[in-house]
Amino acid sequence: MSDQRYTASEMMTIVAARGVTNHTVCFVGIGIPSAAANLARLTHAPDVVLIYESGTIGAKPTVLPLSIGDGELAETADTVVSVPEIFRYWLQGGRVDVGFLGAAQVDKYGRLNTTIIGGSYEKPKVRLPGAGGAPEIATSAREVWLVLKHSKRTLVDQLSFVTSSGYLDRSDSRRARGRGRTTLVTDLCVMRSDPETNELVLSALHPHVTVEQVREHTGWKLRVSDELTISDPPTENELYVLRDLQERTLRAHDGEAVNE
Amino acid sequence: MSDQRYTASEMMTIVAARGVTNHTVCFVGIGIPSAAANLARLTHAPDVVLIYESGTIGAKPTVLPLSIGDGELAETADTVVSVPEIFRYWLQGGRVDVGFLGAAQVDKYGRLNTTIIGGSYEKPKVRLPGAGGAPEIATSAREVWLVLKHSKRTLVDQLSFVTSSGYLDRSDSRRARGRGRTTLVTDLCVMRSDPETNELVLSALHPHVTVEQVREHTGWKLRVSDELTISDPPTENELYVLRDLQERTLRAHDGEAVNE
Amino acid sequence: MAEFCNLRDAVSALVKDDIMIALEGFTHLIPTAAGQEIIRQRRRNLHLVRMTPDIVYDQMIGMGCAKRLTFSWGGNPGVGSLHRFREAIQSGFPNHLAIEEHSHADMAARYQAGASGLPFAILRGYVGSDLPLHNSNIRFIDCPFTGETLAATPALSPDVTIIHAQCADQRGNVLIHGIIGIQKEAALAARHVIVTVEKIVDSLNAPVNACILPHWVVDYVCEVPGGAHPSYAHGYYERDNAFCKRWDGISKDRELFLAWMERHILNTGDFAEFRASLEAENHLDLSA
Amino acid sequence: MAEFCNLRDAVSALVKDDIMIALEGFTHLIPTAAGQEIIRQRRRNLHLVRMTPDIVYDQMIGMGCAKRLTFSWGGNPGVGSLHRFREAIQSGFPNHLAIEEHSHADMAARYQAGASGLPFAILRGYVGSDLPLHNSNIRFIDCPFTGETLAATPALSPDVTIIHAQCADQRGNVLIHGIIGIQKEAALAARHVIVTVEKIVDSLNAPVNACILPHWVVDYVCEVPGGAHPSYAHGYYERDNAFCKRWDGISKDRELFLAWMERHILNTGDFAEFRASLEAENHLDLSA
Repeated sequence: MSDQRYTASEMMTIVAARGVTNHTVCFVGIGIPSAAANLARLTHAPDVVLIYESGTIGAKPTVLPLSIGDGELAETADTVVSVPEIFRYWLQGGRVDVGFLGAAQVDKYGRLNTTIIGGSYEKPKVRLPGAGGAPEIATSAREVWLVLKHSKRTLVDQLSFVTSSGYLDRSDSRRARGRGRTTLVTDLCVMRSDPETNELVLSALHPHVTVEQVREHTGWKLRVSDELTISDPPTENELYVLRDLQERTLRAHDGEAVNE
Repeated sequence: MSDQRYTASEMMTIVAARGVTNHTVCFVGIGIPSAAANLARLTHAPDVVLIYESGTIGAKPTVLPLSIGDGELAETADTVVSVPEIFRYWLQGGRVDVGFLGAAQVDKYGRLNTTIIGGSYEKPKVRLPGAGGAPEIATSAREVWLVLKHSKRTLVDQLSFVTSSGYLDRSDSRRARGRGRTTLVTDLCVMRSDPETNELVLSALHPHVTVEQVREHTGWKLRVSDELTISDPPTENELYVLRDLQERTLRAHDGEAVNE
Repeated sequence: MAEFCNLRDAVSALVKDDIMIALEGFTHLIPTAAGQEIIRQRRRNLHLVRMTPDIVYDQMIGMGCAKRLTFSWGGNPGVGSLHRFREAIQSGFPNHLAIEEHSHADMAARYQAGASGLPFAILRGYVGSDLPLHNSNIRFIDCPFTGETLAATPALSPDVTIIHAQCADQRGNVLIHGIIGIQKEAALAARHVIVTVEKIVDSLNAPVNACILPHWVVDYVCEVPGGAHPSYAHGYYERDNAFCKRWDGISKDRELFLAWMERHILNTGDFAEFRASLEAENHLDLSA
Repeated sequence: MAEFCNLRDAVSALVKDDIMIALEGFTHLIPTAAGQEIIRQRRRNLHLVRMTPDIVYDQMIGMGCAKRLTFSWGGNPGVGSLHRFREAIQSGFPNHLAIEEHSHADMAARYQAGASGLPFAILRGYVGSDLPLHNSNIRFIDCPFTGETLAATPALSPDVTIIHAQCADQRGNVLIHGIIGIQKEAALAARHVIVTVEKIVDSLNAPVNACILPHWVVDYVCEVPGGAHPSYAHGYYERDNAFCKRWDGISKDRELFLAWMERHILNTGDFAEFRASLEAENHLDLSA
């Protein structure tokens, strides 16, 4: 990437933020998803509703939370409900427009692995944290947005384990709710799922990134959209607001580190 | 009844109140059950926990509520939860010792009818309010106490409709929770269910009442306990506290009537 | 997104003939004003849903708004029977009223299932009861772990739910407190939601875990002070027990009922006029 | 009926080897002091249950208290992996740890079923996931009304649940506020309940619809100020993010971990001594 004004990681967060439409309801995972959703809230989508699985509805944190249940989320929320309520009435109830997630591995259908890497389920090489809220976010949110760093280790042909899917591919008789459209934002590009095949298709490159570069870092044989576009670089305002948010966050959490 | 110190209705309420043990958890219906439970709380059972189906837990009303959801109940409760929560976590959760109910009709097993009198379900002669909370109180409370005025129209051989039962008499395979012991308090006597047959057996007469009188006003062939006793007449304190409560209640609710 | 408007416009926008509609409130915060506005707009063939139908449903049934009633306890709390409800079932006046009857625990579970996006709910219910014999919406299901048989009932998802609450803020976030009943679940189970409130305030000043409906699950917020009368609004006014008793007399007689409804509801333009009309009658009664 | 006592006595009365025990808290109000007391009392073969096992479960697992873990997400929030948890699963150190893994929505539903006296819960869960292949406690059931297939999971009913709350009154009524998580359900699902609190107060002064555990569902109330450290207690103290980061280093190495646990937990008598021991170490570090 030759434009030195911003990092690839900033571009990833900013492009993900742009996907957040004002007035939508987002169920937000911690980390980059949370940064992107809050960046959207602080720029073009002031009325986005952020829900964290700790039960905070309408959270408007001034600094990014380190955990899904930071006090900052409760203090700035419109209301705080119990964990069973957030999953039943709000997520499963069909009130979430966008589920905003990260993962250790994703495959070409946007299925997620957050369980193990290598070995068997019983004796894994690396044990990951597990499912959390993702298996049900994948089915109950109208759309899924995934944000993760692009590499052959993260965008893989074969997941070590399918933790979260949402696709009704096991049995025709099961008429449960299926997964909506998926968008994957990485530090190189944007992929959108084909509504027919559910396959993630390269739909937009970040500035100065080539299709070849993306292919090189993708674990599966990548399809490229006929209408491939190039995303706009970050605006001054996007960069300013994101950096300001991240600095505020660092200051707040480092402040505590100094006390320790 | 020859003792003019008290009415039969007062005796009924007082005997029902005596059945309430301190520290037990009572799920209370409106009317005489509520009067009895609160009389117990104001006399020998100060730590009884009263739950009303409106969601009030630990209500300590200073006047008797006219409805299951009077503001007085909320204001004096330890906490007020939602209606689904009261039925799921508190009643069905198995936390209720005694369900305290009234009914239009009761049969010799203590099953209740609050649905119709006469005619068919589709075209009843008299339509009653319906089930309310009783079908599940009958199964989930450890014991059921029924309070109603004694007559052949209320203690019947054949219910017009079985609204609430709780007995696992339909199918052996169903291993759902069954009904606990039943006590029926009327203005003539006390009946307790036989743990073997579930049949209500005359176990105590109010003072000056004869077995014959009870039989005369009971719609089924009445069994009499071998250990039939006679209940103690109301003490001065019981009568004083009950009348005081009822006067306070009348004053409070009449006060509003005057404003209208 | 919540819109603010008057109750007439909200009802006229969402309450159409033939829909399934729940006006919920558990002895507290009963949306009486909204029910009366539906009567004024002469809606017909409604499938009325409510755990505890009381005076306002008696009025709607008696005025012929309902073709069907799903409920668990119908009465005038602290007073006795609902005469219009009884007459509709016993004699089909003013029209045949189909009924679907559940227990409270079941109705609460059905609203929860609706709010939870589930097709059904389970409960330990109806053991030995005749109700399942008359209601095909009460079925039984076996636990896949223990083999126990439990009652199963379908989710309730009204086309419209109307509730009354203490207040809403300028964005339309709604606060309910005191006896909160089934209102949150009834609202979340519905496709559309109208909330009447005592007051629109600058800030709810709500405790962090209060019962709140966020503005984005509400279609219309209408300020209708006193809109729960004769029930009460915790923190605003008490229940009008005397009116509840008077209703017994008014509703017992068909003609008296119809005349009363004509005078106080059909001939008034909104809830404020209804209250004034009642007041005027009371003064006449007192001076007579 | 709630009894007041110190944490040592409460744990010793209720926490026995081989039981199923849940120490719940969802990033907020985590009952760390109670978990450390269990380590001090050298309990073994526990079936640990928690939606979000974090540092205190890492400590319990690393010290060999657990034979089984039922969970939905195991990590050090905001930091990364739990090294003792990982090593137990990956290498069986200090002992083999059987795991039973669900999703958050499922675990929450399991606690709700436990609190509700139901044998199982249903949810729209696990569509297309491999988890049901490895967990016979995730099954599927058909809706008796729509025919839809839904996930079913068995109720969770721990022998003992321990939670940490802000305060209790003189009777033992407990108030939880802020992020209330799954604590109420976990407590109501259990046969026995221990609550550690920041403070015992004269009156809870709780809002009418607050999250309250009445004294009669609680076995023991123990005042343990700071007992949720390094997590936070809304209204009392913030989370110690620096400690959470430090834990990554301490727990990465078996020997370092064991030495740290020996020094700060096994060699201290209670939570106050543990905190003092940590403080002393910090001062040494700072002056070094």
